[in-house]
Amino acid sequence: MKLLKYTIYRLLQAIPVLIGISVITFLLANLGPGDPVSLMLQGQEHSEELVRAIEQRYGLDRPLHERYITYMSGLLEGDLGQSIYYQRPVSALILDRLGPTLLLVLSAYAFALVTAIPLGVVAANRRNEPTDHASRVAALFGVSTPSFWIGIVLILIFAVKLGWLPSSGLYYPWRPPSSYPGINGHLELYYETARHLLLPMIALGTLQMATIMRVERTQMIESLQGEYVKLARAYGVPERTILRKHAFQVAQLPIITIVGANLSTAIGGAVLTETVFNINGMGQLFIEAIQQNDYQLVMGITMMLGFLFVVGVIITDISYAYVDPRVTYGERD
Amino acid sequence: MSRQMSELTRRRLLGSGAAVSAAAIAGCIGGSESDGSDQLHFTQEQSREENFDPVISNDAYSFQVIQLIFDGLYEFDEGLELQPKLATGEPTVERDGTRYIFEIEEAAEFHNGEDVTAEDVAHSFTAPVEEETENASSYNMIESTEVIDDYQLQVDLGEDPYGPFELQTMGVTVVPKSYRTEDRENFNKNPVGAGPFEFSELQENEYVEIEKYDDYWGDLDPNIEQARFVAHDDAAGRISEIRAGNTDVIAGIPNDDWSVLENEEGVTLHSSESPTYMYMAFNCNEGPTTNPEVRRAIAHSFSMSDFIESNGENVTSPMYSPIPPVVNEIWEFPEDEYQDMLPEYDPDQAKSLLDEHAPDDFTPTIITPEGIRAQLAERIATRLDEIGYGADVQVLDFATLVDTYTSGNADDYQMYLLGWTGGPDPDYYLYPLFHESGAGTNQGHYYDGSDGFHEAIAEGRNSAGQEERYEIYEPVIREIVEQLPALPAFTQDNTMASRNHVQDLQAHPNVNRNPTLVADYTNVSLE
Amino acid sequence: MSSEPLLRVENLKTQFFTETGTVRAVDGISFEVREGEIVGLVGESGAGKSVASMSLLRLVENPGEIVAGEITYKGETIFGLEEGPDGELQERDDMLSNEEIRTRIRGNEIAVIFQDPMESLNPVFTVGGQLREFIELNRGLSKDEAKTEAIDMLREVGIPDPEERYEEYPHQFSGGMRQRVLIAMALACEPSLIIADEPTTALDVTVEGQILDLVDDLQDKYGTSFIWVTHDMGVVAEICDRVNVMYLGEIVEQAPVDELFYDTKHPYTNALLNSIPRPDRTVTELEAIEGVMPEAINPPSGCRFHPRCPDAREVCKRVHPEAKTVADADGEAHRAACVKHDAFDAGYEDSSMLEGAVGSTEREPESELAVNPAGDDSGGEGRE
Amino acid sequence: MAVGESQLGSDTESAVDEGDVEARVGWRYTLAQIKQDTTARWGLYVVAFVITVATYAIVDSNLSLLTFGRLPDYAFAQALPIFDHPTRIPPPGEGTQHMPPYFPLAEQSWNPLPAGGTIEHPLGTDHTGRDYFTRIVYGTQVSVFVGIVSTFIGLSIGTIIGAVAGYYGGKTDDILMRVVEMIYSIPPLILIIVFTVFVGGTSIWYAVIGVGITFVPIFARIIRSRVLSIREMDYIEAARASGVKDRNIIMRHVVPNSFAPVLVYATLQIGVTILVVAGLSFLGYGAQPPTPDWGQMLNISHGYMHSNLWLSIWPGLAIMITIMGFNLLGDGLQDALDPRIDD
Repeated sequence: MKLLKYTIYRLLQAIPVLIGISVITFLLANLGPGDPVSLMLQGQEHSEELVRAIEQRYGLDRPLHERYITYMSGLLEGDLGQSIYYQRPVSALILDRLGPTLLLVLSAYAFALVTAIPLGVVAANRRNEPTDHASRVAALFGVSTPSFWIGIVLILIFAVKLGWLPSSGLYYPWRPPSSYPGINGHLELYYETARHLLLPMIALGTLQMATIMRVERTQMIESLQGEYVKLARAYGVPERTILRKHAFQVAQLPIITIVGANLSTAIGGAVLTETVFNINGMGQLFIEAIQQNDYQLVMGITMMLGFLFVVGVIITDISYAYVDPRVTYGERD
Repeated sequence: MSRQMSELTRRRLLGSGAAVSAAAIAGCIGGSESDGSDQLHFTQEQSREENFDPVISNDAYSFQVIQLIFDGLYEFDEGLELQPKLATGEPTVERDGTRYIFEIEEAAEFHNGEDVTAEDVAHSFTAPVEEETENASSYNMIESTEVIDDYQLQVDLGEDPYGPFELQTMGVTVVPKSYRTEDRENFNKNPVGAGPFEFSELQENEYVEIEKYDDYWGDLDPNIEQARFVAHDDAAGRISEIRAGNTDVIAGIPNDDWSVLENEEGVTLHSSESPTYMYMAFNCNEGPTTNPEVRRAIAHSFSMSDFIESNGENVTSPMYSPIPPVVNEIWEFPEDEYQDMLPEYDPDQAKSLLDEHAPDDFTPTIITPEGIRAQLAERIATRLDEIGYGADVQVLDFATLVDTYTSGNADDYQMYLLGWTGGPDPDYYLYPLFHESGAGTNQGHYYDGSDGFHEAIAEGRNSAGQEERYEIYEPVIREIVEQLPALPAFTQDNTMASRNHVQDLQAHPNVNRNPTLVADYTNVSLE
Repeated sequence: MSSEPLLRVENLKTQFFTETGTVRAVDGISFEVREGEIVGLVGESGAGKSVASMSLLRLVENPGEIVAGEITYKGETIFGLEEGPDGELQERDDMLSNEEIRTRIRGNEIAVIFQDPMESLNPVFTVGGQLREFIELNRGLSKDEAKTEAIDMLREVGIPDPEERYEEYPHQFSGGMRQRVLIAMALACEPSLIIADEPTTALDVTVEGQILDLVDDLQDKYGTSFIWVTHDMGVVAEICDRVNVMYLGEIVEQAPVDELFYDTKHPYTNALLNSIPRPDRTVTELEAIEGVMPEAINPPSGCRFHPRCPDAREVCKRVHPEAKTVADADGEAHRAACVKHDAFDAGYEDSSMLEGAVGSTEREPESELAVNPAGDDSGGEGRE
Repeated sequence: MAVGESQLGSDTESAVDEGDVEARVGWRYTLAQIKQDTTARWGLYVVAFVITVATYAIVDSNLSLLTFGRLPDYAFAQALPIFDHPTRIPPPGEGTQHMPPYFPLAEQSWNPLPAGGTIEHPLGTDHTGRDYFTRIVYGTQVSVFVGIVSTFIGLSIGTIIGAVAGYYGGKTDDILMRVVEMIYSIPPLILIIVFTVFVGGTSIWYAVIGVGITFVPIFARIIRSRVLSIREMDYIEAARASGVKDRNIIMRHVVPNSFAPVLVYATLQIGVTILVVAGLSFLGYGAQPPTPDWGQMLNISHGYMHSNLWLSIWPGLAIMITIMGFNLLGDGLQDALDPRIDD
């Protein structure tokens, strides 16, 4: 109950932020020089009347604030407008493309967490030993290397040279297996999904992994120096338990914050990863929308990504509150 | 059927210069070589707009699917000439080329079991105009149609004949009228045609699947049971896919990757010249380039043939007039003469011409999309630089380029590099790109021409008979080559690469007809 | 003494090997703890009290190391070295292994109460859970038994509604309450010796009083021995039976508590005593100890206290005094390490007075900011 | 608390006192710390090297930074003197008298598949025959410039917002921090692309500003939290009581006191900026050709990844090393300035 109340409270708090995002994107999209109508009509003879007619159809002839109000009232009904380029509702387009992006981002995070946390713990525990140095160097490479470049190199090695993994695309595990040729049953589908996901996941997850690893290591070092660890040692708790339980749990708190805060970096990175791996997600949709000057779609995507970020932050906040008993719902900044 | 080419296919050529990638379709389909499935995986070079109603559709990549599901009244053969398909033979031409009477195959039927009738063909001709689709301009020369009986159709043009009618317009793709008009939206996403394949599944922006239609009315019996179309906008990504064996066929091979694939085991390359026209147009509206001597000087300043050899040898061919060589095979304009007329690489000549006719600090602005044309622009800039001038190359993204190149403003550009693809008729290259009506929309050179230049282009359009039109067009082309409102650059080839287990695949000059899975002259199969 | 003491420490040396040099945090101290008594370990921050007490559990953190000495607890060797065949010092065979120390000594034989009740409890686990874990571990009880025991113990240390509070988290407890939890933790493991490392420093005075009373009562009841580490002479007076005064890693005075207070033998102890407020003196008479305690990494020559000592003479710069018995108090030795006593015979009387800042009334304003690498209290900081 | 205790009992917190922090802020102290820390020292070397190369590129090309992004590429094709082409190979057909001021593009080198490793072209040439080594070197200029300038933009705006929000508190704080949160909620890459495409157009300047804006929230937050803690300090109270203007208090006392964490973050942020701009250019929205920007070079070389892999490897390595330098330096600074976490 408390949790529900807190969630609602946080969601309400997010409303002004979302409105702000809509204002920012609306202004950016409408103040710019790119004119969606002339782009649409490119290559056709366009009379003034035709331009007018189209402007009218999309409400482009009305003053900015009116258009904004219309847009926002539509938004309240879940209507993000109509994509000019695709001639489809923006919300439908986004729904189509949300899945792959979420799958990609979540798996990248899973990869990052699963690898970074043990590595960070080991590095902290073996501080200044070779293991520690090696993992720190690896983390340094991780935070310094562009994800798309990692992607290119991975494709060349694992897809082109070795032929082990596919170079692009994605299988969607939520589809019936029959929609893919040669796939019999869910197990095979999941296997194929995993094969397709592996390289983009690593490309996107490396930065997160390196970031998390660095934080994990620092936090573990700090946590291992904590008084409560001294106490546990003094009471004969085995080192292993201290590492895995006493020191570990406290050190995870900042990780949760990092995961939340880096979400927007990860979503941005997804744009690049989707491009390199030809994954048909929100990032690709965004690039198309930008290239076609489809401002309705751009706005919709930006709002959606902003919303996703806010939701992600709320989820991390809630998990923070769950893990850290000191946080009382609603009081944390 | 290639009506979509004149207008929006152009988008392909312009757009192909845009950033790393636009839309893309997920799913290289894994392990096709090993799974032994009888499905052909075809990776298209750009995303489809997912319009499969030929009346509406005007992108080449949706049409690559459409052409397999539908039959045309006539269809292009490998030499880009129309051959009867649903028509029984050549049309009867009456009224000085303004009336055509077609006879339709009685055996033909759509996948829903209905017969292909004159009514359907009439609808296919008139619907684009009636419904104001983006293909309307390809059929607006048709004034009326009259269904004589179920299998005879009369098509009346206006007062004037329409030159390209016989070479292009009558290659219309035939749709079932009643089924289509019942629910146009459904038809667009779930089309029914009379072709050798039927539509089986669409995942929008992802893949389209088609299946062999067992009860096809014609003689053709495709070896391919199923085909799936996916798109991958990024060329390097497509090459990765074919090299990794994740797909059976890819289209669109960049020049450098051609050599890579040549050395790749298990991959076969296919290429065909296509009716494309890449050119560098000069601003004849404002600035120094209004002077033909300046234009010639620039043409003298670099060697186009060297450029093609070094940067596009595998996937382009030289051209010497606005008429692509593959089109010229039908028309036989004196290409050799044009080639001689075009300024040769001669830096001294270029320099002296520029010294005489251009301002001292002449540094023209060249606007270009990314890719090989940007490379050409950079080459020209370098060469101009070597003779004491220079050029400001601006590689623009598609949207900006489109906004810029029609302004006619000397501050925006002196030259722009673009391309155009059309059909087997000179009209497609001359009318939109050189007629004054296209100024500010399709072209930005604003070339005035000699007396009668524009009239001739219009007259050529509204004349019937290839010989008569040849006489009209020849001086026009000659003037373009002489005065150089646009310098012909090269023609782009349609290229494909397939894994070796794909047999009998060949590239078609018309991008819409790739892949031709089954035709009189070929039948693709998987081993 | 007549019987073997509970704990005997002889010549214990613990050093920290840092990049800037070796810090002799504990430099040869000896003392013992007998059953049922409370032994004080007193000194300023950085004197080495905490390192010394942690050494008893072999819990010196890196880069610290016990380098010499012998620690015997109930006849077992917690630490001891012997000369190996190659002349190198090596651990004695009868020295308990790390595993033995952990399972047999820590918690169930010697328990610890730390200084900072705020930090000592793990913020993400319930108080009860932590208590139960330690009880389970050290007394071999089942989960349920341990829980019952934990709740009983919470009640014992005066925490109201122990059943409910068992489920609460440390941040829901006040400082005093948390300290009670730590005491409960120590007692619940039923050890023979509890090391209380400045357990009341972080508390305010009234709470401090309550806690001291509580410990007094519980000590009577359970008969547990205590090593009480503190810098507060007031606390010492209230609770300790015998006192060891430490200065820069050395024990400078060792005596029963009354003896120490009424017959102080070392100028440093004197200074410590002078710095506590007493009802019989006015505040103006309070004397702070002059100067800053030097760093243990580079201790002064001779008597380590001489730069701050009001009684220092020239000889103090040269002669380093080992603690010697200077008086006898009811059979207990009163030991001190100051050459002014006759037992040293170092020529103190003939030595000239020292010139310089020492003894002047000037105070260095930043004395508290002195960075002290031995990190007596701040061992957890791990500054290197 | 007993007075005696305040004398004797120095607890852990007093060690990290305000005076202490100030002692840790000065440049000399910082440099001394860097010299001691191996990590920081290496970071400093790399950064110094990269900046030297970038400066050299600026000086050498005699180009005003203001024309950024609009430079004809052959200006960048000019090789560094040591690698200059000794003899000019005349184009086929004709030798011209005019000696160009620019690096001549020999016909052989038009081949986009150079073997690389010749004296003239240590890394070969790119798809238009430009010396790749030269372009990598000049790319340093763009990356370092973009990294530093946009971080500076973010830092300046962020400092002002953070300082004002933290100092005044209340509604001002609320509103400013909400705005910051809005910016923060849009993924940076998305925001920058929307900004450059809709507002600016494809020029590196807009990318620089766009990147700067997206980093405002980070700095605003750091500064604000610093200000919140400093605001209550006695000397600030004193300054306020004696009638010093708010602006002066913020600029003279509050902001300088936030130096340490901001310096660390700014250094690390330069690395992030370079990463973001590389991504932006890779997508085609950052530096435009022919500007030799590493991300933009990767965009182009991506098309040649099958025919010439090395074209993709070099810019990637350059990006990696540069960012690594800033990261090492930032880490080192953190060690030096923040005593809490030490490695």
